[in-house]
Amino acid sequence: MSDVADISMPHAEAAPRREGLARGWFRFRQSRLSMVGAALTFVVLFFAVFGMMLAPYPEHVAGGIETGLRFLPPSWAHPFGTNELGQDVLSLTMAGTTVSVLAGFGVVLIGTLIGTVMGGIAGFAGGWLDEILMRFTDLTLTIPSLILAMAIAAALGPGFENMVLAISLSWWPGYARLVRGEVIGAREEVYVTAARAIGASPTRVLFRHILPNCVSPIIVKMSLDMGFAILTVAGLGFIGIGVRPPTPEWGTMLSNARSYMPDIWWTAMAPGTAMFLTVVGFNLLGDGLRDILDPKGRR
Amino acid sequence: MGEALLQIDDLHLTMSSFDGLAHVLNGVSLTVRRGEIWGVVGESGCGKSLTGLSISRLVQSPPARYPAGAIRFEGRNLMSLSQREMQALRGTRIGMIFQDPTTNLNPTLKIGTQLIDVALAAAHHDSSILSGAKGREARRAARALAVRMLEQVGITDAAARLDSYPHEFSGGMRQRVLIAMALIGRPDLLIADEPTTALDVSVQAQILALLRGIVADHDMGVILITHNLGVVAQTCSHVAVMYAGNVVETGPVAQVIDRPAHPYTRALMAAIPTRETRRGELQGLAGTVPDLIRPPPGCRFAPRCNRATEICRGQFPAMTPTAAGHSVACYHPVIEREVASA
Amino acid sequence: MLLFLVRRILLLIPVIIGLTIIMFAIARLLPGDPVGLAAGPNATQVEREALAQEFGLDRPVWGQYATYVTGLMQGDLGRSLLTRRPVAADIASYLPATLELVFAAMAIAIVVGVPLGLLTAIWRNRWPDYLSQVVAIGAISMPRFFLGLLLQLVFAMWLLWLPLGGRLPIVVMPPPFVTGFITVDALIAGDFSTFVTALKHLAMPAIALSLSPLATIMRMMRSSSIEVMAQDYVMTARALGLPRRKILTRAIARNAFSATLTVIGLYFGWLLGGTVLVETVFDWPGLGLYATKAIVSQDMMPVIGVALVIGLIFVMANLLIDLAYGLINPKVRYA
Amino acid sequence: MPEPVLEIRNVSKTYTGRRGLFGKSDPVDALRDVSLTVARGESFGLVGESGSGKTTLTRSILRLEQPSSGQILFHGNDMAALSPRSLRRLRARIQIVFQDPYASLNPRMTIEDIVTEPMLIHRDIVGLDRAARRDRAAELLSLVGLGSQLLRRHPHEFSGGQRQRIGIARALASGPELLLLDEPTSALDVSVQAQVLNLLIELQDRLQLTYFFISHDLAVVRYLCTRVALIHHGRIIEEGETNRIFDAPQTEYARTLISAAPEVRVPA
Repeated sequence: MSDVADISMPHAEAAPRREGLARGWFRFRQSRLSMVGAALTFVVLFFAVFGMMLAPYPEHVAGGIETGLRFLPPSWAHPFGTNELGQDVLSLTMAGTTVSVLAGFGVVLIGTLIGTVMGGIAGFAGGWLDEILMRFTDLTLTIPSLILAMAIAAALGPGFENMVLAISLSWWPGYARLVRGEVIGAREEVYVTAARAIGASPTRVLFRHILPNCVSPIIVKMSLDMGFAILTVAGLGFIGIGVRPPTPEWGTMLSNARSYMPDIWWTAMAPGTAMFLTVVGFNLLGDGLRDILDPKGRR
Repeated sequence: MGEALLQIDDLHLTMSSFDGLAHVLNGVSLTVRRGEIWGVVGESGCGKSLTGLSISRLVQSPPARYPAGAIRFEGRNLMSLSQREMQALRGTRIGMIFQDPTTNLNPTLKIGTQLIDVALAAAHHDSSILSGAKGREARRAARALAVRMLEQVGITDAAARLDSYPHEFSGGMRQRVLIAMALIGRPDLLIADEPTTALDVSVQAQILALLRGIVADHDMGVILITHNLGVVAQTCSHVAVMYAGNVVETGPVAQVIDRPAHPYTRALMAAIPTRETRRGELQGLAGTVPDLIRPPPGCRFAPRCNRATEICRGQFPAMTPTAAGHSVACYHPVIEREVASA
Repeated sequence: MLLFLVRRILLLIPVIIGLTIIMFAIARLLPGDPVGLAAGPNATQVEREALAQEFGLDRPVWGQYATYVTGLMQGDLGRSLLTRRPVAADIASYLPATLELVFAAMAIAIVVGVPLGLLTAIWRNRWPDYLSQVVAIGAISMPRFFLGLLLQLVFAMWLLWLPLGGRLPIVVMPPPFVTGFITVDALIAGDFSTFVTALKHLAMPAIALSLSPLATIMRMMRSSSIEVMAQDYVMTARALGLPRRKILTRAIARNAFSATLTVIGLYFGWLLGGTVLVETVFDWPGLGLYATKAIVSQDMMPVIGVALVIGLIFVMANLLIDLAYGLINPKVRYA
Repeated sequence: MPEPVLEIRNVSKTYTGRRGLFGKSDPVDALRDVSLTVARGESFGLVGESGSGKTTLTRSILRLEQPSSGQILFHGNDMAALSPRSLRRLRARIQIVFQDPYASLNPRMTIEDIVTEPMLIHRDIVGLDRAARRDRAAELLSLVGLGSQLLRRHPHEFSGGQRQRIGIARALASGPELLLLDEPTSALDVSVQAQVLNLLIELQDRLQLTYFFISHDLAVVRYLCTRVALIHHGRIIEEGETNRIFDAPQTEYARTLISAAPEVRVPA
């Protein structure tokens, strides 16, 4: 079947394949879904930065209450109606983007950092250190992550930072396992043996030869995880552990809306849909990135 | 000489890719008769494997397309058959063996199951394979046939080995199982794509001897695809040399290897070190294989050929006979006397 | 095989110890005032101290841990500050509800997801495939609690087809306890109307919970089927004239499913812990709801107990998956 | 006989059975009492089929693995007895070219990075600053028949044959005297193989290199090597002058191996 492999590069000796950014971008653009994901992500990031400023009722975002305007159904003035405090749901939802996106970024970044350090050391060192670190990782994985995050968040007390920290502490094992697997895979690569044969120091081997070749799957996992991190943040808010009012947050908004169902159903629609679209955006983007950066990990 | 078993006529194949349309096969012609073992040789990317897969119509299309050409099997044009009709030919009339014996067997199924599946599928189209047995009877007959086939390819204790999984066999043994699988439906044409490339030399010799014996016993036609001229010399009766999607020289092995007429064939042979080659005197072939998306006009070998002239860069040379059964696609073939003095 | 099982079961011991240490560390080393919350805002200093003493919270952490582990060996998971009941008894009454929900969701996910994944792999790059890919991404991205709310709104509040929440209406007597799964127990008792009622209660939470694993299993099955279709042995099977259906069942379904199995195992554990939100939305009296109430009041013994039980079930589930994997894949052997 | 560069004395390597979760695997004897001597300036060929222990021996010479028993001497010094510092210095003098030209170059590095890395690691020996290293890399590239304008490129832009030349340039960068050639041409097409073999011969003549050439291809070994050893199941079966082994093999294994190898008679 040797020539089948050659189909992709029928001119193996002549003009070796150009696998550059241009080609990746071309493939990314080919996939309409990836483009939708990129567009959605862009919109979400836009609202994360400017949502508070663009909100039609900034005073509501700041915590202002207008009891006279309680539970107004959707109208031109309030496209998604008003809530039990008379606040404009659209404004709160727009402003809520910031907390969700920041928390999502925070969780994924901290999780990646801890996970990469743990997995990198475990995979590179091997032996008993690997054994200890991975046992600990597996142990953390057996604890249901949402309950772990809830317990930590509850113990640390309310607040944005505590919530992000709590979720991150239940988030890193996935990265540790991914990075360890990648490092072990890369460690067996011939070019790593070549570097060792030259006499490269272990640090050089790790930072120059192994880690740079593990970056793609990590980036892909980060973009896929963003959506789930945002969902977890909202989940904590929904249960009532998380950011305290008046800071607008989608999960808390949904939780409040639930108390007035089914008659006042519209207060749930904007935050729920925003959450859904945000996660869809990050997932589509992640899928697209995976297809171009890490075709092996396609599952 | 009997009727042609397989006749490939001017087969063209293109592949679309990111970089453009690659002209992978550029008018391949080949005729195989019963009892002949054709070696198809060439370097990677020359289109030899795609030629083999095209005969079984196993090239995925798209991206592949066949703009022109015919493949006639006992007179029927395979290019016009439906997938269903084609499937009826596979295994029963045309058998195939691939390069890597470790990946070509299903790791989760017993050897016996895999052999029996193929036998039953073949019996579906040609009931004589299991002497017309039906239902449970057919399964039993297929099992017995599987044992006989394994014995024929030299696996001892065949009945017991039917219940083994592929990973319990060595590479050479697995290739024997695959040969048994390819032959269990009694095909008339066997296409073997680099069947020994993944094996050690000593095992390679055994497998090639096995193939030769089987062809003699069954009066089949064989296409042996390889990059190794030594394997061709050892095994084949005829050879077709391919370069960049073209057959450039065909003929009986003795003829072609003793008196290679195409400059590429000669270069290929000169690149292999032999007993007589002195240190530092091996002749490499300068230049690179052409880009099949933008192939050079005329003869595709011309840019690397030291005999090329203006005419070579104009139009592709047609196959011209030089001796009995020996043809070459070259405007300036090397004639016998020159070879002798080279 | 037996040796393998024994070794794997022995490995549970360090898992239990590790789990309790981690949970204990969170419960006792992080700031928080569980006693204050349990005693109420009006409690005096003396009352608080009495409560702390009753629950051993005045002692050093390692001493509390030692007591806990000693109790654990006798099946005692401690007492809840809030309900003042033994945690083990609480968990025993809530666990079946959660398991029933998870099993139902998993069953939906596997029964629908696996064949759908295989079909979309066969239809690759045609419109049914594209459509189901888009739907799958949507299903994975849908917040379970929002979906739950939407389902409630449509089916329970507008259409009035299904009940809003809970396992059974208060007026219906639950069937005699056998498995703890009300649907199963009702069937055992031969009480068909209770079975239907229970099933109606189960439907929405199970669907809300199943959507994301369903989509994941489908995507996994699809991609591993596609991967297997590109294997050399599938090419050989085609080249030797095996009918398409046979190739699918023999080569693809079998090899692709073994990859999907691992995902199913992981998801099972994930679902056990992930029921929290769905249980909250549907007032499903399960472990998640129990844990949530405990967490909000920083009542840590139930939380440790729940984490321990779920962790152990997760490990056991993965052990079963490994065994199943070995049955499908002859190369994995047990010494 | 000229002074020996590399002496392998009674080296054995046993991989102990690994006790994993899924049970225990049997111990494997990868090398059994292997003794070989490679003299300065010669091309020594080691021939074996897959699983014969070729790779383990190479890795042991490079000290990527420790032999279970026996000694490997480089210029008379036992490599196991060297301090980490001296071992690192020694690595500059023994270099390797790998079989797979696609896997042996780090895809994230430029050709310049790849070729200058050995000089950077051994800058205390090589003694070149950044600019000088780049000049030397360009020099090495032209030495192996590639243009120095390719320094900024990445490995994926090159064909198999070109990559193998880059691999050779990297191996030469630290100024080694002994090159381990681990099947350097078996992943290449014959016409490219011929180019690389000729390059190796040219380099040996110019730089007075010693070659330890590992291959399963008898024809290639006979072309390149002056002395040959046959290895089978971790044991040296036969050793001697190339012509002697090919013309009058002493052992049954050598005879089967030589007779099994297909050969093309070049038209005389």
